[in-house]
Amino acid sequence: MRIINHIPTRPTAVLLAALPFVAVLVAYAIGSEIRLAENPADKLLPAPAQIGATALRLFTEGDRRTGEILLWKDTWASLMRLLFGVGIAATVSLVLGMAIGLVPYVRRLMSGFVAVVSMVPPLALLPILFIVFGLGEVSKVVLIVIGITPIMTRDLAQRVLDIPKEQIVKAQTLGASSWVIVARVALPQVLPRLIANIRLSLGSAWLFLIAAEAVASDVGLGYRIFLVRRYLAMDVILTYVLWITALAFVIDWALKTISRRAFPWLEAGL
Amino acid sequence: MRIINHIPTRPTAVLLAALPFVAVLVAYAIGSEIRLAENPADKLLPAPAQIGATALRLFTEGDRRTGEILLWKDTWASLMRLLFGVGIAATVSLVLGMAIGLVPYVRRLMSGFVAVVSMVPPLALLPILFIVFGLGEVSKVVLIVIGITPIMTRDLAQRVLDIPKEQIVKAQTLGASSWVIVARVALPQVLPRLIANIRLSLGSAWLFLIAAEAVASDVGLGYRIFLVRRYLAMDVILTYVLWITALAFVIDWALKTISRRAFPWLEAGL
Amino acid sequence: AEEKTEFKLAWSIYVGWMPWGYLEDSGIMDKWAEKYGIDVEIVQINDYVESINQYTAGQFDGVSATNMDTLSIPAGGGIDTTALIVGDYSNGNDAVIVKGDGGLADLKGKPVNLVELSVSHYLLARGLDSVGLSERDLGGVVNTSDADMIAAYTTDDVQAVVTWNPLVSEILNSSDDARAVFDSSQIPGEILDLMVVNTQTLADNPAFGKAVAGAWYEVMGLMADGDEEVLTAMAEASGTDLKGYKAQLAATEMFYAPADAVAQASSAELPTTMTEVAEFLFDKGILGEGAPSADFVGVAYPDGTVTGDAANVKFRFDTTYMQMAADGAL
Amino acid sequence: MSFVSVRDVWQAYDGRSILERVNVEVEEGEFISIVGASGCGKSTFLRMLLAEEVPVRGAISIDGGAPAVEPGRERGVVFQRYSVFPHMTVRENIIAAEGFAKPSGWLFGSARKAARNRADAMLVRIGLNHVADQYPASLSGGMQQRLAIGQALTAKPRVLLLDEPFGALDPGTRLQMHDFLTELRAETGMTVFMVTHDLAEGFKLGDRVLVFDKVRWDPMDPGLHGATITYDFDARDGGVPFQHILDRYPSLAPEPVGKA
Amino acid sequence: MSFVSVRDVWQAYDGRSILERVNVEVEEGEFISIVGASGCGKSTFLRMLLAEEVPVRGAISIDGGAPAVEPGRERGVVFQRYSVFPHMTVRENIIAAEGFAKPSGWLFGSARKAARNRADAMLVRIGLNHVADQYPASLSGGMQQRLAIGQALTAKPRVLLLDEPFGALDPGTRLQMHDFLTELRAETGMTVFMVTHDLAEGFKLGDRVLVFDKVRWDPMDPGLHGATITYDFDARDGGVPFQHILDRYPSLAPEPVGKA
Ligand SMILES: Nc1ncnc2c1ncn2[C@@H]1O[C@H](COP(=O)(O)OP(=O)(O)OP(=O)(O)O)[C@@H](O)[C@H]1O
Ligand SMILES: Nc1ncnc2c1ncn2[C@@H]1O[C@H](COP(=O)(O)OP(=O)(O)OP(=O)(O)O)[C@@H](O)[C@H]1O
Ligand SMILES: [Mg+2]
Ligand SMILES: [Mg+2]
Repeated sequence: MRIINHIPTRPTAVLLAALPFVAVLVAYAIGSEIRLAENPADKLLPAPAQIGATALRLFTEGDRRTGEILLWKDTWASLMRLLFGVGIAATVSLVLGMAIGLVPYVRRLMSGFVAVVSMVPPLALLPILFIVFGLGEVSKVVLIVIGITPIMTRDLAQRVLDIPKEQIVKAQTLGASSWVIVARVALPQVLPRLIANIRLSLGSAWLFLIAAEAVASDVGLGYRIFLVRRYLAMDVILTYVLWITALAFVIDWALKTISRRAFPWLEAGL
Repeated sequence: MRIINHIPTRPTAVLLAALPFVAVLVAYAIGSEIRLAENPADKLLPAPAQIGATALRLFTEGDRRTGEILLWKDTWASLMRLLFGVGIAATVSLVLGMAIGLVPYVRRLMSGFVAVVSMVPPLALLPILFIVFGLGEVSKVVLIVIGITPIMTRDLAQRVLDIPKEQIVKAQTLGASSWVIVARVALPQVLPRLIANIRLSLGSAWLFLIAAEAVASDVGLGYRIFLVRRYLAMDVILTYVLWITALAFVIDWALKTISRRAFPWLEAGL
Repeated sequence: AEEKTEFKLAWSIYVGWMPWGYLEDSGIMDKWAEKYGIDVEIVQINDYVESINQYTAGQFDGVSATNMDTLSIPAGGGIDTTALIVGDYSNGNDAVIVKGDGGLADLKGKPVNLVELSVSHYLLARGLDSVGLSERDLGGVVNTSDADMIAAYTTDDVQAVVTWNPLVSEILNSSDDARAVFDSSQIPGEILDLMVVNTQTLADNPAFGKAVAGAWYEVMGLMADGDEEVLTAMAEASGTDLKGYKAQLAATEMFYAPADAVAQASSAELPTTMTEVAEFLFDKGILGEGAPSADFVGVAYPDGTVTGDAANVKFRFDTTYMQMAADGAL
Repeated sequence: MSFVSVRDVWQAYDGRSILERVNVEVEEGEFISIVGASGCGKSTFLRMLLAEEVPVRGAISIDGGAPAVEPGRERGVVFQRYSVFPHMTVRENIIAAEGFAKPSGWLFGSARKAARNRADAMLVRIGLNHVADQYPASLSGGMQQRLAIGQALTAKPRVLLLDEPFGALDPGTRLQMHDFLTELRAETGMTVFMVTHDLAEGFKLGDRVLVFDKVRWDPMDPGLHGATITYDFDARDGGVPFQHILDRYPSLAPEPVGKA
Repeated sequence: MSFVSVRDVWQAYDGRSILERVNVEVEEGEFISIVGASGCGKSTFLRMLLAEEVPVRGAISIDGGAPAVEPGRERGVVFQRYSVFPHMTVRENIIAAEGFAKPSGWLFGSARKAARNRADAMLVRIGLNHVADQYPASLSGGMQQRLAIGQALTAKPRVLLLDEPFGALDPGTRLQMHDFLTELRAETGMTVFMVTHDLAEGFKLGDRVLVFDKVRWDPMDPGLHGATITYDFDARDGGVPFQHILDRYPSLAPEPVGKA
């Protein structure tokens, strides 16, 4: 029988799905064991038990000086920046994308520019961002916005252009003004794509967030990782990495669920 | 007449397309003028003429010590890293994506794992990467690979799954083995998507490249930007940024063209 | 004993460490290594912290680092480390810079931008001490990457920064209202720039120590003579010109003569400094979870005295090889 | 003065003529079928009737009005596909035909309630009341086209334009749609233009059948000349060719003579 | 022993029965039309004939062989859509039917040349020689289905399975396809199973027409029981119902009696 026709049974499938995670864990445990056997004070690959203890401490114990639990403070700060950055990027790209997709004048004006701008490496522009937006929260949010907006805009504009011409004409024959076509024909059909776009961009958004926090900050997940790197506290770094992964996963899942719930017509079919 | 029905004439269209670029240039020139009027030694926004002079020097004048033109050396080094990183990522994600899409056992084994791994922020893992892969070229390439492979793999696997089941069954009724289905049914249909994926991932790849070069390197576009950032030599930084933008644009355009040429069937239609 | 013939040193860009790059480029290192029948590779790493991390993880046999970072990262991480060469101490290279008028005492309630947990942080703590303040009295410290310090300084949010050269001279030169209110010349000998190597490796391979020391002091000789070609090469490698580099050197107390370095390593103040550094590190939680107290890591000095935990000596000042250079025995 | 008047209309894309010298006069309430070879310009002609495009020469006017420059409520349209809005339920699609004309695009309060009632009545009429809350994608092709027609009629257009409305349906459904359209027309007395590939359909439904074809033909360059209306059959008389072509199309005569 | 023998076949998904006790014997060269309500399991039955799925109970064998576990060259298939490979030209699609069976998936040298000639002959036969170098997307639906059939025949299957092969075509094309299929069958004498929605089509083309329906019906839970073959018409006799049901389906009788 062809390998593509072999289908695992339910229990096998569950086992298979767990396997790579177990393998990574075991590989890590062994690597850690070897290094710790050589140098018990080794910081690079702390024992899983130690990571567990550190994670517990980070999640529950307050800072020595202030009594605040840093991890939650960091999480809150980073999520806020992410929320604003992605929120603004989504809004801007939605407006721009719709305008480019629907209005020929705007299309001529912006589409070439957006295509070029989407190729600029945003990290290299950080110094200019700082000067223009200051060192505070604004510049971090702006870095995220600048980093992800152009690509989202391009994609959304394309999606608007993909709406069948027939629908736009039909709307006009029903007396729809440009604004009504935007609000009632294009927008609802592009929104699911916007969410898909946000899901795609979140990876880059995290990247820019971490980069921005590494440059100038006093709180945030990226800040903490870069700070503790200074004394190679890999137990803290790994806890934070796993935590960020979990957050990213939950956000992705939530967006997927929202999209499914909010746009039932996408799944309608004979 | 509705705004969406106004279509610019050809000359207007060209003018419109140029407008934003001109606007940015003018805005920069004014900003630069103002800052330089205040402080002639200001480095943040060098006069356009100075950027031009710097660019000319960077592109043509050799290093005093070695006689080599650093910009070309940097470009070559960075492009090689990019090429290897993206090349490896493309190969790995193609193989993995096809396996996940076609072989149920592999799908069970890897799809959950890849979904989780694609959420890990790769920048946070930099220290570990450097230790495992050393500080040479390998770790830079690996960062790019780790950064972009999971998302590409997910997308390619989805594309393979999107190939109508009918085609796979039909191939089997023509006597195709699993291998033949891979090579002659799935691969040719996924290749265009692979190129689209590479185009999408190149932005992140540049990001990771610049980040990796900033940590450990002695040549490369990202390294040079990092080096002169300390002195706020914006004329050099801007030249490099524009150069990277141009390179990215050309690569993107080349990939688009290759895709159009290589897959004529994609554009076939009634 | 594990003898080997290939060694790797890591260094990062900083005034006092530029000779390491020159050693590699000029072939002087190869020459000395050949003399002792070994091979030494000197690798530049842009990110200073990363270079120490890599050394700590065992990727390198030695790394250029300050006394403070050596204590916190490799020594704190259980890697027994020896200061093979004491290259210089910062004598004004690190500074607290404020915008406009006002002194150190006026920092009260203001935010300060610096690379947290670095020698800048230590310098700030020492400075605040001197005027009876502590970090708590500030409006907070904001971790700011050294690469972006200059850009950061030009923004309105920033009122004070602590940083090192070339950034210090860059900021002081480019902005009229920038004033250094405290610098490392006021705490001479506390911020030492070292080449530290793995103690075990050094013990097993004395040739390694000899070759590195020999090569280093050959270049020191050239620099002491003001060899313009050498200095220009270093200047360009650090991204500045000869004039700029000389200005930075002026704020650096280079130990061109090995005897001076030996004297610094053997000085009576060193144990006091190291104790203070250890306390600073402990206070910031940098010594890690396993550190029950500030003297958890022992530091050994050339005369055999130890500060901190004598049972856990992980950081040693060893003048053997510098002394050999001083004696012309290499 | 006839209801719809097409006078000496030319259309060209990128310098290539597609339609040439098209003239036709249509009375109110007539059902005009349009047939012709694939690519001859039937849809182009419909797009001009719709005012989606303006002809390069000549003019089209409805009821003596000025030529329109863009589509509006007086011209309804149903295409072969994509004529309904996939993100609205069946009922919302009908209500949209009233709401879209409002500045906000929405109806509120009692206006909405009234529109909803009218929509439900329309749904009964087009036989879709049982699927009022479903999305178009879950309807069959025939139901979607019925919805599209119902939606177009809700806007009460003066002319209804159909571009191969049944081209994607299978034959049984197609016959049902013919009956449906015939009934609707009997009720409303609407002026209809319908493009079709199916001659039989054209004759069955239409009062007149217009045939588009090229009169001039350059063997060296088949794309050089455009098509025009070459026949105008009276389908009410069982398809006997219309004998008064010159009366109606003075432009085809050597000496053009106007006729209002 | 008949050529294709389906014995007491059951199929269920997620515990819900779709097909129950399906029995049918087919002689070599027969053309079997399969009709039934939408969703009653016609495609499921075809998938089992194809060995794309194995029944939960019972067995299907061809020419007395062991039941197959996966599709292979002895069973050809044409679906309503997606039956040809969009990335290959028309000619390559035909050649693929020979090349795919090779270990590498490709034919080389003289074997390729020979296959190319045979492919061109097949293209003439299915009337697609003039578009040999085009991609399927640029063909009309009918041409695509002809290509799909030609491709399936090139592999010389023992049984040809068609799942609503003409479902997406318009009526004129459909009639042409009927003639095409009838001709091809006369030439090859192939055993064919064809699922169709169109009763007339089933009777026109088939030697026998199998009707799938539910015999048991639970009003509380319409999805509880599966369908089976409820009628087996002999379409050669002009559609007179086949009278010997019990002879052929012993499982429907109170006392099962085998018949080879
Ligand atoms: N916007 C356009 N730009 C350039 N050429 C066009 C455009 N629209 C249509 N054409 C060309 O005009 C000709 C007529 O097109 P049209 O769609 O009107 O034909 P049709 O009679 O409706 O054909 P079919 O029966 O296939 O629908 C075609 O050759 C087509 O390629
Ligand atoms: N793989 C599957 N898993 C679960 N249910 C299935 C699967 N395949 C088919 N079904 C269900 O089995 C039933 C029969 O499906 P099948 O496609 O065989 O019907 P059909 O007679 O071909 O219908 P149609 O005329 O619409 O093509 C349907 O209710 C369908 O939802
Ligand atoms: Mg048309
Ligand atoms: Mg079916």
